[in-house]
Amino acid sequence: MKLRKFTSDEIMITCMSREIRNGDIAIQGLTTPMAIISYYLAKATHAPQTTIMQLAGNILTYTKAPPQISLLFNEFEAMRRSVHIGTQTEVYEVIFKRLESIVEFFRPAQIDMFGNTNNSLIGSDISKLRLPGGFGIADVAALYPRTFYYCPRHEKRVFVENVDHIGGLGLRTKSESHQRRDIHIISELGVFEIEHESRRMRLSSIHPGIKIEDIKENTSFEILTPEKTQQTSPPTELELQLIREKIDPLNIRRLEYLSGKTRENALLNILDKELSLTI
Amino acid sequence: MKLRKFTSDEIMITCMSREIRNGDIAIQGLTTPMAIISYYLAKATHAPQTTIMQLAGNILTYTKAPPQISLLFNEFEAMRRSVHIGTQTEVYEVIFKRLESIVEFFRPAQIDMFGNTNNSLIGSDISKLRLPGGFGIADVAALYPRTFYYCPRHEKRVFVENVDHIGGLGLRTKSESHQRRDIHIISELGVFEIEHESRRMRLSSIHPGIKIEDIKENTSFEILTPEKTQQTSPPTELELQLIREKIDPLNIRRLEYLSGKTRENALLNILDKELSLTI
Amino acid sequence: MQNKVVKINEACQTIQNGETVAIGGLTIHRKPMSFIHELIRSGKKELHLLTLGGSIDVDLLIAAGSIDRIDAAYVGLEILGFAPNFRKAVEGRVIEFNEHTEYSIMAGLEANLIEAEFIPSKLLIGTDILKSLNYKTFRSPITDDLLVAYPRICPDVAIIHVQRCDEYGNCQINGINAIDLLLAKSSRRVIVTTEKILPTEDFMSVPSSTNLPSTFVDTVVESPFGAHPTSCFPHYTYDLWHLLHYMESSKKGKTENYIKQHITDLDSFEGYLNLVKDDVKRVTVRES
Amino acid sequence: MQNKVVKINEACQTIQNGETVAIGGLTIHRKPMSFIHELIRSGKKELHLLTLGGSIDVDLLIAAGSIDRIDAAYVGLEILGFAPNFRKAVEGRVIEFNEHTEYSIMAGLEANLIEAEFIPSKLLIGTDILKSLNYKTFRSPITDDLLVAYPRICPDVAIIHVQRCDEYGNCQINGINAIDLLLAKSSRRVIVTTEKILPTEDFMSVPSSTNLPSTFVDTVVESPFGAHPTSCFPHYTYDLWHLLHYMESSKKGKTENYIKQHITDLDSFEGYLNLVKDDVKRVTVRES
Repeated sequence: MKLRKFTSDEIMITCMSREIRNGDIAIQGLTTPMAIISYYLAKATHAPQTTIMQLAGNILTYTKAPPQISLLFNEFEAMRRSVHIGTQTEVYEVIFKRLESIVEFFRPAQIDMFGNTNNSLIGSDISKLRLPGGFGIADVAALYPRTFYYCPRHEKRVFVENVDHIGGLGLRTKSESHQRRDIHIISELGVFEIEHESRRMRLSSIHPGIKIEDIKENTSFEILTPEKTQQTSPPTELELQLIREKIDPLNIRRLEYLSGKTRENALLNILDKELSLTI
Repeated sequence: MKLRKFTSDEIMITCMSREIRNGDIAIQGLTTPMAIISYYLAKATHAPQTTIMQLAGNILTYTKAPPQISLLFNEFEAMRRSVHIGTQTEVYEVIFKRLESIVEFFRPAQIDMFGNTNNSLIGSDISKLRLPGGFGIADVAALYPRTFYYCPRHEKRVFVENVDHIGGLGLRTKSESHQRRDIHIISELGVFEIEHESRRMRLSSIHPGIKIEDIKENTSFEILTPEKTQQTSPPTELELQLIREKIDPLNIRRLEYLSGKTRENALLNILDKELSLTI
Repeated sequence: MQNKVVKINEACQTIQNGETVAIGGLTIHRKPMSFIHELIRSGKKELHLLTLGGSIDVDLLIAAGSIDRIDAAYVGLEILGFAPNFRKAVEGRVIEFNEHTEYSIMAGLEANLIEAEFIPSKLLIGTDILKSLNYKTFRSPITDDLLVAYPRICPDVAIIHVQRCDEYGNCQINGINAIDLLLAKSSRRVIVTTEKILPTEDFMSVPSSTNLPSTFVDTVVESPFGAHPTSCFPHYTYDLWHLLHYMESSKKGKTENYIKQHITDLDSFEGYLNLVKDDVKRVTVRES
Repeated sequence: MQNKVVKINEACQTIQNGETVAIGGLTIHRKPMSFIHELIRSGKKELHLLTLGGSIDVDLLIAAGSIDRIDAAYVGLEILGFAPNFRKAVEGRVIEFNEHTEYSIMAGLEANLIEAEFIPSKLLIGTDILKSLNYKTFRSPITDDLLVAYPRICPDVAIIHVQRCDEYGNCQINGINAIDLLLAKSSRRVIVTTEKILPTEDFMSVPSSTNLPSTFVDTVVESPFGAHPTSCFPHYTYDLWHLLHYMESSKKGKTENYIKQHITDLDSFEGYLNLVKDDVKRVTVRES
């Protein structure tokens, strides 16, 4: 495996960014640094007319140069660039009215071969692990013509054959209304979609340096693969520079990959840096 | 008939004002100068804690001394004292939540013996006279525990046996939910209510200087009268002074009594006075 | 965010004959009069009009023959009295008028906002207004009570006049709001006419004043004094003199003359403003 | 308008055991923490909690044994991870948790606002979340489509922390609003805790900033830093250090100690602020 010049989070963010079309309305949910980085990246490159709604979509922001993201002053930074302060009901009003233009990246705890997702409960009926909950994923996943999930950890326990509890609806049913929806999944290994005919997950492109075997080993079900596997275009120099130097120099995005004590230390590290700089 | 020291509009406004309880929320609809004068009067006398929502209820105002009302700068005056700018939907949200506290004076084009009102159509099926419409009267008349109508012109064509088109619901039906409602009518001749048992209009008090015959002659149906007729307490010196000198020195309230050319002239007269004073 | 600024005639061209047009403002407050003039000037036909409370806006469109149907809770000139052409056309059955209440309009529009198929409510049961609207009643699946199914109302386009906005359509509506936010959210397209277009940066000091965000707006047209002879707080109040003059000439059956002189004989709303410049001056509030 | 200012313990006394209490804010933003402390200090029991997104607010009330049931779309500490006591109590079936989505909460609350008996919608059909909520489905009287009847949600009391308000309860909520206006409008009673009480005159220069008017508010409590360790823009940001410390001790089963030390052993929230004054100082933004 040759040396990669970019990290997994960087190519994921690049892929996410490229899904955004100029003029889209991008909504930031709870705790999704990679999503907001991808919005800023898109706005600074191919999609300058992107509208960004931050902090669970409540705050409509305006910015020319891509801003730096923050962990500690998330809300303060959004408010500094706010053009309008909405409410959670208004976020839904925008969504219902502008379904065709909305981009929103969700992070599922489980996703299955049909594109169903779960952020509620893990495990069998007897002993279930309680997750924080999906917030709004289940509401809108079935409404959007384009639904996006991102999975920094491509693992068997994330890519499951059948989710334990259905939140976001995949294409399991044959109903026509679901057929028209596109479901895209961006993971640390590749980009996937739910094929309309088979309603099964299919590889769209594999990230540079990743092998089909890596995907197979880390997925609980068979992912359909095209005859000729396409490779994900790597981040450009400009994209990498924007991510690393302008948008996320504190490397907040890495938190999406970490857990336990490592994560806590990384978090405290970022917090201390931010504190020394800002207050 | 002895000389009255007050005019019909003044005793009506006084009666309206006295229906307001301290702490009530008073809503001003479209084109109802007498209603807003009565709110200011109540706030300046027995009900200082009255909350006033002006201009179709959109603008929540705050004031200590009673302000002077305007014809030309209605919205400007309300905005000068605004604490909050709402929307029409929010006005309904307040109403639905605070039904027990709401006071709103409606002016019906027709009211019948059961308290039904009409601001839509006058006349038989073949040739109907189209009125501007009731706006929100029909929505809330049946919801309020206390519904108020005011009729500056107590005439047979206003006090009709049956309204030609039902907007605001009276107590015509026997349904219990309607029985619990109080409907009060204040006219230039007296104060009336719809009796709960008979569901018929009954005289509550007659204005000083008015005879029962005046009411009979100007009403198309029989109004129930108590054995001993009560007289309306006349406006106090303070009330008269507040109305005449503080709240409505331009006599905008008289417009509610006038029609045709007389009305147009009175209107232009007030407008010219306001223009010379304010812009 | 995209620059959405176009000229008024370009914005007007997007409206097709027969479409349902929602008009913002309330009675004689903040009506998009320059756009009403443009609709008449461009000869639009068979429009369905929806407005909470109409006045000269509705009355002119009726007189010009632009409207087939009106849905409104009130059409009149407030303290000034009846809307003359509205009254004549409805009494003469020249146009269809669906008399609504505030609730029946708001419920129908709000259904869009919460992705409700309709709004089930007890309001208005027993009134003749509800009978005329001919809405379905049904039994509640929860309580078995009789309910009205207020159907969704979904205008093709909303026209709203605002005090200020930026080129993206972030708007600050001031004074009486009526149901303009609701109209913007529930209509398929939204055209905003504005007294002034300002830089976005000006909106960032008081973001709480941006009550209609760009996310709901499709088109922006700059149109100073665009609400005359209705009001636009804090710039000018309603021109009751002009409105009285309009009503007088209409009562004499001379609305045609008014329309010719003030609208169709002129190239643009600027021409109208020039024609009535003394009227405009009278109601303009100096620095506000 | 009436003066609605009382002390926090007086406000808390109005809440009865068993009532449904709606909590404003969102996750670690603007939670009414001083009131949460007071609920625990005064030993409230069997409360039903409703919140769009909960974090330490919910977690503490569970650990203190104040709650029987929670309705929420999310309970967690955002970037910090799981809410430890929530997770344990739900997994151990000590409390009932109704998992909602944003929509199911908002639809239930909005039904009150438009006097709808319920909200009929297709959303969530096919999901296990809807199955667990056990809401009725029925056929649309208009289209015959299958719809869910989202029932009204009507909390007994809402607790909302705001940046500033006057003595009448005219509030200016700043930063992320979440569903606080909706909670205030749909709850029977509304208690507002506020960083500052200001004269009404201060609200009249920018009336558009008053987003929660006094007409929806019943009780006002002054409570500076009342949201700590959650954020209150622009005064202080969330105290992630304090929250991490709380989570650590909770994971070790020591929430009881935390509650004793920070709440029940103290007379008031002022005592807590004094105890954690270095924490508070760290997240306080100098003049903003």
